Amino acid sequence: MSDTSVRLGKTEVGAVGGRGDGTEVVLDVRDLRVSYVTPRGPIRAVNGVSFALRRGEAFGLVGESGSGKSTIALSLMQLIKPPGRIEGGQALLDGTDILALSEEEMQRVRLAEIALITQGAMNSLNPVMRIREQIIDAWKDHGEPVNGREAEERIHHLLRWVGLQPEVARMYPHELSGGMKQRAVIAIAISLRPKVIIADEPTSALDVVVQRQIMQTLRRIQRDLGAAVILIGHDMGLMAQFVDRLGVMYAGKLVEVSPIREMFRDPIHPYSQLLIASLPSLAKKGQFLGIPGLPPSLLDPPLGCPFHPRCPYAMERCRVEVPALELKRPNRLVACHLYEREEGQA
Amino acid sequence: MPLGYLLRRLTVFLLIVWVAASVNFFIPRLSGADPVRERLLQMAAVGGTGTGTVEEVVKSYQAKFGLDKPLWQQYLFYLADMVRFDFGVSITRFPNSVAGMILDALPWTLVLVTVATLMAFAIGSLFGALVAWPRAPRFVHVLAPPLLTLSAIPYYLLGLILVYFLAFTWRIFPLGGGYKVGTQPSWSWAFIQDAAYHSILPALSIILSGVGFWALSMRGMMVTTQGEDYVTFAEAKGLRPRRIFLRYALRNAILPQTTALALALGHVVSGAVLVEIVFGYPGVGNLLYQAIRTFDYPIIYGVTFMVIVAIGLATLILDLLLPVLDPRITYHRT
Amino acid sequence: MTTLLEARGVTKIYGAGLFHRGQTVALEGFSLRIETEPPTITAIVGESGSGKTTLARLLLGMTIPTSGAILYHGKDLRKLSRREWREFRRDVQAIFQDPYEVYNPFYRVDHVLLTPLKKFGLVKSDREARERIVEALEAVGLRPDETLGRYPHQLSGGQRQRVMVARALLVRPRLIIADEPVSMVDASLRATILESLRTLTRDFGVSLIYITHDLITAYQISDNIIVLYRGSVAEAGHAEPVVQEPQHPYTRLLIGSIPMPDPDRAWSEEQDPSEIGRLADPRSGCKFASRCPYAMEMCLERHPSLYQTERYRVTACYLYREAPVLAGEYLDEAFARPGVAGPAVAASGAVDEPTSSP
Amino acid sequence: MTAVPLSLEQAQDRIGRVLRGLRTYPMLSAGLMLILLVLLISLIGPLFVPREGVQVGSAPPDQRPSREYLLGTDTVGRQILAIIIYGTPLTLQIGLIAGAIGLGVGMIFGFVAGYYGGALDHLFRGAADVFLTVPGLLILVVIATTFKGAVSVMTQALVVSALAWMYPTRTIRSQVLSMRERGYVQLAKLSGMSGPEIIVKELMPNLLPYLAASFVSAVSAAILASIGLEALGLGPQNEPTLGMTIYWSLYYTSVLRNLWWWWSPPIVMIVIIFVGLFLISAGLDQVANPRLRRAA
Repeated sequence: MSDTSVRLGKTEVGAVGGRGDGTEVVLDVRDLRVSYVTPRGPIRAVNGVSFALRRGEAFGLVGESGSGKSTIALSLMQLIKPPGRIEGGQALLDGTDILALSEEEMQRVRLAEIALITQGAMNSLNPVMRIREQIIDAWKDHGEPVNGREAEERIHHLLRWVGLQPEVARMYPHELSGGMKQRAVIAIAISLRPKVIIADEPTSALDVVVQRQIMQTLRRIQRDLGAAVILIGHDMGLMAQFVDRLGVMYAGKLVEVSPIREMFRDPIHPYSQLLIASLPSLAKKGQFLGIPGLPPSLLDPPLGCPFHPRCPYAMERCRVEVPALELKRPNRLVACHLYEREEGQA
Repeated sequence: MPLGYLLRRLTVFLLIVWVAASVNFFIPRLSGADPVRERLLQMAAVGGTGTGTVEEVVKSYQAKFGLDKPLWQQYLFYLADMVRFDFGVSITRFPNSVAGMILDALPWTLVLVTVATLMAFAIGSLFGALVAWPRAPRFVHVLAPPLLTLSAIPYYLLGLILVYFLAFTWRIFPLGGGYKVGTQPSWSWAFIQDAAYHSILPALSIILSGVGFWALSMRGMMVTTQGEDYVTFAEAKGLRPRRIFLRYALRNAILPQTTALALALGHVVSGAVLVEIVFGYPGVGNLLYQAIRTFDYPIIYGVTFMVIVAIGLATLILDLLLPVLDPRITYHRT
Repeated sequence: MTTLLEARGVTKIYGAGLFHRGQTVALEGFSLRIETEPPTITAIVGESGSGKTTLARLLLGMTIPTSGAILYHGKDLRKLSRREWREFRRDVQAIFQDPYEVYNPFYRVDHVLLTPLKKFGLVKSDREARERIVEALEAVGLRPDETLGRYPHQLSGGQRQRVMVARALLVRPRLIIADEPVSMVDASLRATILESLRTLTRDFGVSLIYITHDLITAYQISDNIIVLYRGSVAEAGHAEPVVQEPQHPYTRLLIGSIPMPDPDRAWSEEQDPSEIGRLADPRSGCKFASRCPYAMEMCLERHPSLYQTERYRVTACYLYREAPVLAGEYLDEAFARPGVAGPAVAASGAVDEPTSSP
Repeated sequence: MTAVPLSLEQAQDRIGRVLRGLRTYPMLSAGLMLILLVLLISLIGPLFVPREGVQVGSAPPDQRPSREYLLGTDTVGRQILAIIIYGTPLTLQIGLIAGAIGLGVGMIFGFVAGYYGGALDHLFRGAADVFLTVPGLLILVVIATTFKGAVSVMTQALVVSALAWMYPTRTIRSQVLSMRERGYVQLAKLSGMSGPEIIVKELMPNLLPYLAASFVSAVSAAILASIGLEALGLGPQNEPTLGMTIYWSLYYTSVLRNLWWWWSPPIVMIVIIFVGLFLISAGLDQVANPRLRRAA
């Protein structure tokens, strides 16, 4: 059943597993649209994004600043604030559309079913509360027991799980190092064993050494839990190390979704190609290759394919027609007119 | 509590006391002549109180300040007197001691100002926090403009309006005074009740015009706090809105407000002094007013000194309480 | 060949005043010379708290060393006359991390370009200034008509940072200190900025000190690399050996932690035991000892000297105590000079097309 | 000839921009409107109401408002309308002078303390903090009672200005402190600019809305202080300022005698002035700090 694809308008969504083992879909995002109202008109930050997440899978969303990746994280939590607004789309978490839930229903779903590790996690902890209280707070509003030995043991177990000493429970955030704070945040996020964890640039403020440790901890926990993770970021290296499948975003749209190895070995979309070619590495020393031109303004996006002004292969058709995200090769979704649609592959 | 922090705060307090005392010493001397002496000579010339008394007063002040000594010696004597709360005797109500008169008046002012300020602070901060909270009930937004407008009216003018309507026209509250005319201050229940009844209007004028001020600065703090990552993460944790509001947003936004409270006390007291005059309230404000009308300088200087010391003390207490509210304050850093 | 700028045994300690207790040693015993000829690119690599930004501020004369001295043409910065100070200001320029904050939002972009020209008396007329500016913008691949007269928020981060490179070019300094110049710029635009920095060195003879946390770009751009750890030099020398065969355990850990953009080159699973519940470092001795898998008794006692393990490399680690101690005081004695040392730094030609009209 | 229509167009453009600005900041424009109203009354009023009305005995005492005495008269036979028309500008004048002195001193102290730091910072900030803590009114009372005698509007302004500098010092200092480490200040140093040059050319332009807001707050605080002093009887005895009017009405117990036309007009005027100044300063805050705009 690896290629059960769903057709939704112009967009084709495939439950295309990176591992191809046919595990079930836990989160199915369909045609998500989010915009921000500004005095100069609406900014379509997320413009028809669809992807499916398998149980236990690590899925990456990569893009430059302003490509809409953080907006996706917030909308899946229903935490978009005015002037932002979810214009449309569905997010089926085990079959339930969480975008359609009422505020009270969604409040119970957060953390218990879907957890968010926010961007800038260095400041995600309340400075005037001990770590223990911050863990317990979350439990209280989800009807979990918070008193007695059992709760204490649970807290200790949780902290040890993320690699922290139990003593940390009694400490305030300012007494912890950056890496320890980040571990505490992870501990809270996983405390109710969610099915989906969204990690939005979880290591952006940390040094590389600590970053590696945090990401390895996150991966270990993900495997223990069997949860799916959406990793959002701009660092292709981090994606290469962490995710099974990668979605490349450009100007509020997904332009390519591929298993991670294929993405790096043979990127299909011209933007993915240029992005990967521009990465400096320790293997080769030489010239710096950039992507010419500038990202488009989301207030006044170009007609047709949003990448066409910077695309070396742009054709007439690219200027007028928006390419749909379609299956172009086995397991690979690409939004580009250069490639023929893959029909009836097994 | 670490000694260093305590010492630093105490130094600041002593500095405030020193400034208060020095203002009283130096400003009169800037005018070239000693106003106390002038006033005494003036009174002697008029001879209203009886020459004998005036001479006694003059003598007592000469002995006290050593007016023939060099300035720095006078200053030191003066500082020593101030520290012992020895402000001399009243000129117009000789031989009443200034310290005694202030001591009679001070409790009235202290209770009124403390209670009214804390209420204004609490109500105003909560209200301001709600104004900035997107889920706040509708009435908050309806009430906001009039309350903010009230904050632009000085306390005592608001008091004047309250007196006119609530006391003069509708006769709900007494017109003024701290207690019923004819009764003697005592600790009886009936007297306390009466005093409380008399204090409602003055307190109300302080609260009504104070609420807007606190609401405004709290709103600013809340707007900032709501943008913090920990509030977003609290929402992502699936907390109930009420918990996020109280424990995450409000709890953090109130910390800078406490510092502001310490700074605002001076203004509150200035306003309260004038409120007392409008209401004929038997506190230090009224004492000061009477002293100004009769140019009774020892009282003016004594009141100024005492009030500044009281405020310095209140600020000190607030500063010492702050670490309890904010665990991040470590005393090693400045 | 004379020495342009020199750090001589520089130590910077923060919080060493009255009322302060927690002192931080930001930089310790750092010595380096930058010569006028030939132009070189030196990378200073370190994580947060390594002292790299302190070093930048020291070299720019924006903060005073606690001990040691920064010398300009052999003269202590603190003793420069007014005229010499102006020359120093002109000769040593900087490019900062945040390409937005360096612009005063009140002024158009032109302001940052005109001010140094006027202040340093580099032009005689407005027309000459304009010509120079146009020339400089074109040199970094910007179109003057799309840049001048705009407010900073109307340009992209990449454009803003390139205007900064153009500004540095206008002043014609001898040395540019670039503190994380690309860390706040989108990945697709980083390459162009690094390329234009390299152009400055190659075509205009400006030396560059590239300060960064990113070993990959440091390797790409520089002749020599200095790896800092908590204010001390861990390893330094020619970029090739330092990055390809790191010696100091910290450099190894650092390189092993870089997320390589290659799914087939996975992170090592080795754990850094220090991160969890680590408390304090030894008071004396090697600062890395508490995290080092090879720590020995001697590491806790005295801080290791810089051992010259190869012609073009020094390592501050007792594992290499067999090697001779670096003869002089200055790190650059172990530096490879472009064109002199073995594998010359590839001076690639191609600059990609930087701008295009939307 | 082409110059004329061009400049007209430019003028229209400028007016248009101002109007748009006013619509974006309703608080600011409402405040400006109120203050404009007060100014109009003080400017146009004298054309219709002769100054004699403020003199004692120019009219029969304690008259209710009538056709002849539009706002009535007080116990010593002064006309309230004339008092308001001639007294309001005096009060404004005191506020403007004291506010300007306060802001001027505050700017010098604040910029120097914030930009140069060190001992100067400790001195200025310490002084500002200590004087902010003490109740200013009492110190002003000490000053005013010491220099009693014929107080003029100018002396009154100078007395009040003695304590008008602390708040501007404090706020400007903290603003400068946060700007001092900004990239563009560093860059200005690298571009060969000197300290004073950086303060004037790089820091001040960005603080203009803040400075304007500080000025308005300083004026407002000075008016508040001067009215407070005057209500205690420590003001220009022979001038009909708003505060002195309040003092006389209290002195002659106008509330208890139900002479409402005496005490209410100065209060209304004072409230309009304070609300106006408050709105302007809050509006300027919004200009300076866009984050507050959304929550308004």
